[in-house]
Amino acid sequence: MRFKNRRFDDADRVLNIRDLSVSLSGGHQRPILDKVNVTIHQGETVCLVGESGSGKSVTSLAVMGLLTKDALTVTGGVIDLEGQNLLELDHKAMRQMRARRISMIFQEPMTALNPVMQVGAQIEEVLDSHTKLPPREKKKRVVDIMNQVHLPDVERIYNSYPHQLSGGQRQRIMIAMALILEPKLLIADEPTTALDVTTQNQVLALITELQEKHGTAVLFITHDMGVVAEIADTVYVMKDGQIIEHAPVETLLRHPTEEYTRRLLQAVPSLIPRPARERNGAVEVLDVEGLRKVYGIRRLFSRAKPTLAAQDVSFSIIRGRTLGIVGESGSGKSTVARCIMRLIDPTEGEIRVASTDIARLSRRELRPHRRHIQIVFQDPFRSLNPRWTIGQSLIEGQLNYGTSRSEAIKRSGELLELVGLPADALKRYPHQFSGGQRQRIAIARAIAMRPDVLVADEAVSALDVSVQAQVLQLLDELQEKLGIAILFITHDLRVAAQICDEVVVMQHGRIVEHDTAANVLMHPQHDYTRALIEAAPGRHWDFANFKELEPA
Amino acid sequence: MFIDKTFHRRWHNARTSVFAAALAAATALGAAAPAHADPDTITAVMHSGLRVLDPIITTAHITRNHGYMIYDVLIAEDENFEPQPQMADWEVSDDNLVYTFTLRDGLKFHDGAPVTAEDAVASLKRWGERDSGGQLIFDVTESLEATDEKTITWKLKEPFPPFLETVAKQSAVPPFIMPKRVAETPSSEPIKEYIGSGPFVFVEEEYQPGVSVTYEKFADYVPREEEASWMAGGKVVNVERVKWVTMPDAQTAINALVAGEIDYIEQPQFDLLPILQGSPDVTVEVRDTLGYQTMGRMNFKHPPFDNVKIRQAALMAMSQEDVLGTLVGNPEYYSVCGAIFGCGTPLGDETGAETLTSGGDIEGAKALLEEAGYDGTPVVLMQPTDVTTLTAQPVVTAQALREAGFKVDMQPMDWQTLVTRRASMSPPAEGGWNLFFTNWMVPEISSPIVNPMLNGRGDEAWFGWPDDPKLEELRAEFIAADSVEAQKEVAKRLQAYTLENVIYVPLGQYVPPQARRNTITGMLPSPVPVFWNVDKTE
Amino acid sequence: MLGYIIRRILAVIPVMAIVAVFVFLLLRLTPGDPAAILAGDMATPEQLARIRESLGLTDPIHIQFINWVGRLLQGDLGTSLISNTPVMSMIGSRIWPTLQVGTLTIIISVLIAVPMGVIAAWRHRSWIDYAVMSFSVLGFSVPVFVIGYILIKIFSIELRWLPVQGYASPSDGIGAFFSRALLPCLTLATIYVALIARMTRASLLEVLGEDYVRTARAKGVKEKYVLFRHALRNAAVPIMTIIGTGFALLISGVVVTESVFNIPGIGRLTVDAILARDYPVIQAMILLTSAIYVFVNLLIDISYTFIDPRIRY
Amino acid sequence: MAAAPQPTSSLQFILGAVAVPRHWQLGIGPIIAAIVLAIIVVATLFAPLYVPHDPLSMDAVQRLKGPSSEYWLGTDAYGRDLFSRVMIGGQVSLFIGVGAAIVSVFIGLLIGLVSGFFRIADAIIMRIMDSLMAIPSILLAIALVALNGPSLWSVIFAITIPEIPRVVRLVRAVVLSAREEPYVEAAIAVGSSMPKILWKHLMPNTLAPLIVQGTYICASAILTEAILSFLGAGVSTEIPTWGNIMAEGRIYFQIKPSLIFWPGLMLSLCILSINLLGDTARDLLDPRLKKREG
Repeated sequence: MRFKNRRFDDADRVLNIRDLSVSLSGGHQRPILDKVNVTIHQGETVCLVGESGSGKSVTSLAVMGLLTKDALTVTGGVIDLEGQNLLELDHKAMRQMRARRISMIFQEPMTALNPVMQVGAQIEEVLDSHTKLPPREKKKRVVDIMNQVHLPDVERIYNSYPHQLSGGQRQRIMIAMALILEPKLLIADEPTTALDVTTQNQVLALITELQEKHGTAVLFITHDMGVVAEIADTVYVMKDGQIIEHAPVETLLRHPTEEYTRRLLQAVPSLIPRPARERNGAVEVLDVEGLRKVYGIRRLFSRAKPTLAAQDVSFSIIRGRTLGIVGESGSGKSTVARCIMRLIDPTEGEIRVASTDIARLSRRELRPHRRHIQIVFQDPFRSLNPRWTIGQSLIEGQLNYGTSRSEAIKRSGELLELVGLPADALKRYPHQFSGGQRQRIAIARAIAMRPDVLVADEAVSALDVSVQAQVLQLLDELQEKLGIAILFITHDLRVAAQICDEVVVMQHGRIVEHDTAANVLMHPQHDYTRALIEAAPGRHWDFANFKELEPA
Repeated sequence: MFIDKTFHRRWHNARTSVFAAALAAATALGAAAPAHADPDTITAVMHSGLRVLDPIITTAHITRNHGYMIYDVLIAEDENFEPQPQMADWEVSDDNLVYTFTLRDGLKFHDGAPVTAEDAVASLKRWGERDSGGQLIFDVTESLEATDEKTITWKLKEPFPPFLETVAKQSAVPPFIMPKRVAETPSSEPIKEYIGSGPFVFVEEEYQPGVSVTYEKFADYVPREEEASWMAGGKVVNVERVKWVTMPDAQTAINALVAGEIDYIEQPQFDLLPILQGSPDVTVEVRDTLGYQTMGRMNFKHPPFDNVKIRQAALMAMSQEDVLGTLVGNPEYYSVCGAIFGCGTPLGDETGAETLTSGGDIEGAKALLEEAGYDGTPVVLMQPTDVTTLTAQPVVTAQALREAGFKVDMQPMDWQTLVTRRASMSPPAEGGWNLFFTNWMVPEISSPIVNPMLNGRGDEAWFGWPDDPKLEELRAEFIAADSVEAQKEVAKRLQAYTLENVIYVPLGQYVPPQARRNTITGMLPSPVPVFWNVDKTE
Repeated sequence: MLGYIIRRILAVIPVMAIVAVFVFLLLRLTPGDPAAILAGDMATPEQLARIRESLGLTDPIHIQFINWVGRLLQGDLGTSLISNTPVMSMIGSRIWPTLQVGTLTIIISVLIAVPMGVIAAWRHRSWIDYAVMSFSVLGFSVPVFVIGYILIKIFSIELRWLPVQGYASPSDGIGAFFSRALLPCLTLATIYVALIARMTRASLLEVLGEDYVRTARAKGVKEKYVLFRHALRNAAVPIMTIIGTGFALLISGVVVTESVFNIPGIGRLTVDAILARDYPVIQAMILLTSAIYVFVNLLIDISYTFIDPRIRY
Repeated sequence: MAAAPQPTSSLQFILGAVAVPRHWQLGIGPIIAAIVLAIIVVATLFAPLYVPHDPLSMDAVQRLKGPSSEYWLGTDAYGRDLFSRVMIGGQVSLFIGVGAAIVSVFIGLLIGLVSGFFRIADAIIMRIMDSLMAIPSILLAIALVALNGPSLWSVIFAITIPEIPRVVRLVRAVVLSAREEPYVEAAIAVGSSMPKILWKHLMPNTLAPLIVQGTYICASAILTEAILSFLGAGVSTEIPTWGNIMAEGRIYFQIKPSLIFWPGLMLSLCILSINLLGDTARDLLDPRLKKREG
């Protein structure tokens, strides 16, 4: 692993945040930011790391002067940009700082671009707002910066709308927009989180390239330690609105001083697959054969083309083992999961659950077979009915299959304990639980049906790494205890490595590689698989053990 | 959020000034183009919108008024209720069986064709199929024919003393003369061509049913030499155009008249007269001194009003003063009148109407009701909600009837529903009715021949369907009466009989004043508002 | 795009067909006899029967319906039972005032309401926001005719700036037209302005919370461009939608306003026809107003594709 | 505020007082609205106990009188006591509003649930609803009142019918979006039957928006009743309502504006309060708004 080991002690300080505090407007609760200190030098990349709610985004918005006025107020401190305290500027002066001296790019390039405006015009708007260049000159500048961010076919993209571009292209537009006036400081708020791993890699490279070219200071906000390892010069760790530790990147990763930082690093799943479980017996609990799903059947006078979401998908899972489906967005992995659950109807193919083909059953015929296969969804906040107590949610399925109410309640209590929650949780409502707890409840609901197969559709993707590790741990234990087969859908190779016995790699609706986890991750055969693995940030670093990854 | 103060101010100013400018422009331009620009046009708001153009097929007053604009009649009634020559002079044979009409010279239809006796005969025949008075004459008609271009000979099988009065009558359906081809339209179908020989020409292109109708002066019309009197005499047109417009909102019309946007309102709302009287440019006056009779009619077919005692009790409970006071308000414009033929008419007589004209007798009504053994059958009272001159009667009467011990089921409905429903002979519970009210122009009820309520022929009678041979006898006696004194004598007995048997309940008379701009002069006092003789000055 | 328009137009057919059946049945179940209305006070039962027959009211309902639809498909809306005028020509002479007043109202409303809503959203929770919101709630809370009377009282009777009533065609002079159309338009506009301002504000508030607005501000774009270039255009789809659905309110308002201001438009024509049970006119009018409503909303749906490039059908 | 009506300036005054920034947030506005509405409801509900006159008793001598100690607000064109009529009339107006809201919400809910969940029914139902939406509601209402006669229930019915499609669309939209929620899919996965999912998972989602919609329907029903009365298709004047009191009094607007002013004021205050409460309920119940303003 090669870290950036540049030193910036001699470089000019671009941004110096001193004792910045932010509170909820009018509130007297704990401050959102509590005496935050951050320094960034010219050409330096500072990563601000923390779990959700730690205050990283608030810090960046405070620097931009974009805090929601009604909600958040700066209560103290200084934000010093090259000797000028931004907090003392009036609206107009602050507006003139933006894009010229400090720029920002955001997490979700789709929503961050105005959907009804051509992207060229959106870049040009920066020049409109801050310069008085003649139109031709403006266009030239825009085309130039678009070339610098390596956009293909600039003339066409100039006149495109955001929805006509790919996610990576949109983020490049954002970067072009941010850098066209060569600001001193670029704030990047989780700029690659919404992107696929291969695209993420390219965008990170682009940011680094442009930073070096223009000497821009970068404040990079992320939750992903892999990204940190790739890009940071200096790392600041945030927790509950405070900076708890900061150090050059290598120092931090090798010798974290704070306990919190250590835990954070230890929670990062390793890319080295865990040992596979043994195949006890060979009972195939789920067997998918030639699955195919086509969306959008042609209608009269309609130009909508049918999309092939999945085809020729075949695999099977044995009792007690975990099969991972890995792929980038649009690869068809979720379509497969939803077809197997019969939440959508497959176009072709067989889905045998407990040796019954359920692919063609009607809703009514299907109901007796439902209990054999259960699902846990990605979003813990939407997967429980907010109006129902946990108890009601847990007994619903059991009652459907003839369990008596008292029996069901008793079992639900036991299940809660099994997933590590107190039994009195039965009487409470979902909003009283954290995301991780809700995901445990969702798992309890699924296993209450005593299923043969549990489908986990990105079940840990929305969770912070520490929570993610716990939930993965729980799934592991349950599988051990109950012998359930798990179909684990994920985009994250690290997670797949930690939970899967076998891995299926999907691309464009097809399976490109299917082998044991160890083989897929350590000896990938297909180019696409290799590309995926190479793009994984920080893949040479063993975060949990604070050292380089030893080649297997 | 950031606030760009300058921008806001600019926007605000812009908005204010755009609005102000629009208002100012509209005001200025509007003032430059006043509504009453044309001194040769009279714009009049009539009592209702003109929708039916066939004056023979309907009895609606507005259509009759329209008829008098564009058609002419053979003979017409003057202010003394006397028939006078209009299009024709007449001669009567000594045996009173042959009437000969001779058309005067110079009569022309609006399409330029001369008016011939053939046209008149066809028109009279169509009228005879529709009008109740006309039907009576045709019942005794031997022949009606055009004996030459200008002569119409009408032979009767037996004498019909009120013959001329009937042909000359102004309500509800006068025998308007149309071209033969139009008059040959079956009397159950409306005519499709609107050509007359009257003093005004109907401007078809500008006609909007229910909204406005325009008339132009007929240049070739030759008025008679005599002074105009009611529907008779010389119809001299002094303006180029008359435009009738409808204003569904009474207040709008009042304001428009005060503002000079219109020239005339036929029947302004009584309660709004103070506004008009406050304007120096407007004159409020009574045009038609006879005015209207308001009345109630019971259904003779169904309980409780199939019982004469209960009808009498109801009549006893009613008070003309209460009805008129609520309907009209200002005593200047109404008078209690117990005469079924109207007060101020030759046959008017108030026998039997004592309780009606003296405020009602609730106690007497109670007693009578008890005596009649009223069993609490509810009186289904139909209340029109959309005709302002008919909303008060049911409401006031319902209260009186309730005080007397009746059970009243007042059912509100629009006038058109009422018109439909009163034709239903079913029991009240099955879509029928017991009592309703309507208004008549006094000339329409001023004699037993024209008064529709006095028909006692059961199912063929007017709504309510009294089957009363005695009533028919009295009517026949009246028709046969050959002197004014004899007629008056029969009329008096009819009056007494009607009130005693409560054939219908006269609830008094009212005179709706008209309102005109002072620039409008020479309006004739007449039951039908006419626009000849009228002048518009600057 | 063309395919979408054709599909949308085809989808209109069942809607209009259901409207036609519904209206026809509704009317035939209504008590009320145009013959009685036509014949007047002195008609005898026998005369009524003859008139009824000549009007074709004695045929069985389904025959009447088939006859009506048959003629309708040939573009014949029938003839008024009462005035004996072709319905087509009645509509022809009465539709212009309504269209003119309606169009002017929409223009006035949009010109007033959209800036109102934008300003209110922009200065969210300022006095101006409360003023706009108060006005918009008030606009919903006062009956149209009361507003009309109050405007007449102020501008025509007290100030004498504008005529009390009436209608003048633009061909009679633009001044005459505007001076008469202004008050009815303002009356009608009250509720429409309330509706649009409210929707503009709500939809703009939502858009102002979007990421791209934050992006625009992060670019240092001036606030007025943030509002009108970025936010308003993105908020336009719901605003257009409300203009379309509010069109129904406008039609209701027109019916009342035409009575108050004595405008010879189709609103009054319809009310008069309903009260007189003039079946062919009622049928034609309800079909026509429904068709206009459907058509306006079709246009608005199509306009989405111009406002928002993401919407492609 | 160019078109702001003059006689309602007292309303503006009240609103102006309410519209003090900062206090609005959880609100003095809704509180005042609730108080005003409560006063109106209680005052009209108990009106029979305290009104000085029978609202139907007429006196031709006392027509169109001004306020006096006997007739607090004066009399109408039939010599009936305006105060008694306005207070009693409020009962009927409120009844129409609440009645129309309940009936249309209830019917709309049932149709909407069916439509949102059964695709075959959906196509047909939505075509019918589109058609009903296309017919201008006021014309439909006049026609329906003409059909059934101007009784109280027929007016409620006439106001209800055009509202139903809007409720159906709302319910259907909520159902369609809620059925995509993972917790609904989870319920499908645990083998719950469709009717059960429909009623237990989906229906409760519609309640909050329906309450909001119900308040708006209530307000607009009261207003529509007034307009129907104005057009001559309202409730019979034997049953006073704010609408028909105004409709009867409208021709006296110039000589006796109080006939419109008092019922108009009550009506506007009432609708204003209901609308404000509806807005508040919507703001509280709309999670997106909560997030944004939180």
